[in-house]
Amino acid sequence: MKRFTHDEMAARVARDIPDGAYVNLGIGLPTRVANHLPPDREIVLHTENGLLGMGPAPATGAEDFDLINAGKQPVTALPGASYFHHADSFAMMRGGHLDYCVLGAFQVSVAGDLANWHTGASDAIPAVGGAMDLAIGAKHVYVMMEHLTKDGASKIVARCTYPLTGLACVERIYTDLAVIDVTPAGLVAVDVVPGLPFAELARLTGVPLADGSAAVHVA
Amino acid sequence: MKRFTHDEMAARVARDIPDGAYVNLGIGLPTRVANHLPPDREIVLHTENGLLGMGPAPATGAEDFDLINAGKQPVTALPGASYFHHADSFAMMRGGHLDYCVLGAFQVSVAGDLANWHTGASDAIPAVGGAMDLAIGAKHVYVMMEHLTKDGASKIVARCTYPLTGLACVERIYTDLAVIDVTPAGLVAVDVVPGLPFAELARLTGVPLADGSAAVHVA
Amino acid sequence: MAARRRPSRPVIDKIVPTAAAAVADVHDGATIMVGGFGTAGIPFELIDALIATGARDLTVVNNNAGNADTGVAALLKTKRVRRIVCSFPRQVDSWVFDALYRTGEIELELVPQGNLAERIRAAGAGIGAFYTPTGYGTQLAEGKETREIAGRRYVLEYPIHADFALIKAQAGDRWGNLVYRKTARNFGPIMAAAAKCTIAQVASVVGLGELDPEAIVTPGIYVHRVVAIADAATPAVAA
Amino acid sequence: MAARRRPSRPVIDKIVPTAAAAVADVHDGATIMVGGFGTAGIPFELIDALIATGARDLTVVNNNAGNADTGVAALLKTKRVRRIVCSFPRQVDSWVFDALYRTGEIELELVPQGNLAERIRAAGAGIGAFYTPTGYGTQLAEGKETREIAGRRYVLEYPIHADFALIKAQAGDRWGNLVYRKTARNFGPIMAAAAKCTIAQVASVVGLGELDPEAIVTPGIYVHRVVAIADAATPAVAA
Repeated sequence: MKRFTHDEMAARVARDIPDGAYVNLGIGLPTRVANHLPPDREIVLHTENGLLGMGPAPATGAEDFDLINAGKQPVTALPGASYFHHADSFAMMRGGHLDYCVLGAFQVSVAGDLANWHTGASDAIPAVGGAMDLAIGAKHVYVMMEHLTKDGASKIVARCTYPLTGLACVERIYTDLAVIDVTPAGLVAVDVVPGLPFAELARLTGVPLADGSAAVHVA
Repeated sequence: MKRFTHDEMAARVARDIPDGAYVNLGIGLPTRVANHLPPDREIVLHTENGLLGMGPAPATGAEDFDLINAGKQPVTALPGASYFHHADSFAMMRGGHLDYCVLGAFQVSVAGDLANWHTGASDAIPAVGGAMDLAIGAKHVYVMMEHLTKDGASKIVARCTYPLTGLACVERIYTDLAVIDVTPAGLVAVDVVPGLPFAELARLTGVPLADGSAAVHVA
Repeated sequence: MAARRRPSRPVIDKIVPTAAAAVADVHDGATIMVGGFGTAGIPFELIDALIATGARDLTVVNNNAGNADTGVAALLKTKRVRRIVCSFPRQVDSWVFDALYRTGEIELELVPQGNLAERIRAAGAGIGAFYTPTGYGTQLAEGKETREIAGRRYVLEYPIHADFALIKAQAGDRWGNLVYRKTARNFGPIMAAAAKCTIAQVASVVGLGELDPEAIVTPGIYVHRVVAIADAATPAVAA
Repeated sequence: MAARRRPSRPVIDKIVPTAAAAVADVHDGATIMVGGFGTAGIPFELIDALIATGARDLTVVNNNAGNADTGVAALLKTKRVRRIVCSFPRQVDSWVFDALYRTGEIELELVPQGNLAERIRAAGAGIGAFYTPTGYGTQLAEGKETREIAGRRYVLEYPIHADFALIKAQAGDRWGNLVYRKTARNFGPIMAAAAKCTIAQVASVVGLGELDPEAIVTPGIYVHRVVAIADAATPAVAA
């Protein structure tokens, strides 16, 4: 079965974010979206640890570990960037000022509930970071994740079995198989990886899923 | 009857504020305390409108109306001063970081309740400003006021009849007749204007008042 | 090569040409925060432009209620302000407000200054409500929910949101980043974050990257329109 | 004449000579906030001095729970930390914490990062408690009071106070004014305001008046001791 690569997923997310947007990219897969934001567009990246206007990674040897992103990787600051402390940074998130955030996930429910901070395993060390703040803070919350677990189970579920990050917060899910909108009427697949019949996607997903890809392709 | 002048009252307050203290001086009479802080002492003045390290009034002609105090009078900024916005300024007050504030008052009760923002007159336009924040915020709240109203009534009362600014917040009262501490055991006059017998002060004050001036004079 | 990577046109450009253009869409019934304390930080030119729009039935949030016949006072004088939320309306030259208040032509919500600042800050920070010790036991807390926490008594206060914030800053860039001047900073930064649309008049527009990122007070995310108003000196104010 | 008005000696001087002197009075059972996010802003030298005091039964508040074997991890390794309050203890090199946690030798209070920041800010700002939307409906809000306000659901959270804050800044003066460096600012300013005694290590001590009053991030009122630690470069950190 063909799948969208991580870079294809990231490129698609990047294409869906409008010019001028203020965006936070979560740790892991979402970080890759930054590589696909074309230089002729101005999209302002926020990092929870106190920087708006984050630029790309520095050249090797030019790293400054006082200038890092949420994943503790060295970054740069663009002209127009500003620094602020943690309460101000999370006020920016919680106050609904960011247009988009893109998060990784373990599970997303049909209601848009998000589980991405804890597997619930009894021996796991829990760590939440800023995930819960982003989940409830940004105007649009997008998720990027594999469609299926390694065991082939759908990560899109009727009800999350992993501990929740936020309730009814996810608006759109980008997976290696499809792009799926969470709507009041239920999940709608707006794009499917070429070669995968919608019926097969629906079977793999295992929860009610409407086919919205035709409408999108026409538009 | 001899009375302490406003300048004598202000000088006494200034003498009672220790070196290195962070201090807010309220509008009106308390502002005069600044004139009595000797230049060989460092006391850091806060003004609610976003300045720590306020200096004296500028020379005539050098006024900058972007650099004013809470009373909207032009001031200066000392080396070491810093500016901040209103939420930060009042966080500094409410958070208990100021050592002293000195406020004017209409009435102070034996319990240390303060009334200084509104006469309660039906035709008066109410205005509170930062008085309530200062009353509850500073570690030590001092009041400077005339002892008696123009009609000869005591402004130190069993219970405030004017609308309250804060409950049980005043620690010490400087008047033109005496310096009075508000203690859990009641009011104690720690200083009386020369020539005024304590009994006469107590009569004019009209609420229970202990004579603590001897102890202070010994100390 | 660096030149080739530069955008052919800046896609984020919040600079608008005139104060009139900046406030053109203020609607009747809007809640408008106005920065400033006394005259410091009052966006006089934006207020004049707002008056010219004719918008009415407004709610104004400002620390004071206008001085003399300019600024907020000039706006009140039009009788298009239904309600004002402030901490200190009574000043020696607040005759415009005084007259409207005495004749019942304006509603007043009087808020202790620190609660006013914190309620504005809460709106921008997504806080639903907070317990403040300020005002407990006073007339200004009457009817409000209270609670004792760790032996201290508090009043529950709610955020103040606005449709528009009109503020004044010293310099701004096309991303909307702002720095202020001395005590004219006052309410600007918190109002910027509390309004759906924040309009800043600045003494000068500077190039992107010219403001020190360590010293930017209001990050551009909070500012929607920036208009350059040179020579906007702050007038003296009666106490 | 100006010279005659200058104080004969500076009466406010918060500069202390060594990290050891700065932390000498940390007592057993103290709650200690430690600035930093990853390694940026971690006051390594102050932590080393704290370890040398032998103080035990500590509660530590930090965003993480230590990296590798230095900083907060080195402190945890002494087993003198009873409890840690943080948002993100699990990192690839957090083996010291991991081992203590798995053997039950340390208590963990896990707090969403924004609630952690806001609770610290509330302590410094005198707020008794606040309603936050973050964490509502999740395991981290279990047992906490909730409320619906204007159609949105919130959790009630309380301030986090500390006895000491150990933070790192770029420059400071004898009044305790501080500026920070890039994203090493993070928790420094809010922790400074939340602790009874705030100790800042700075890369350089500058003369009073050398810091731009418009750009000072932490006013000196929040800082009690300043110690110069030159050459305190921030090490790389594993993600």
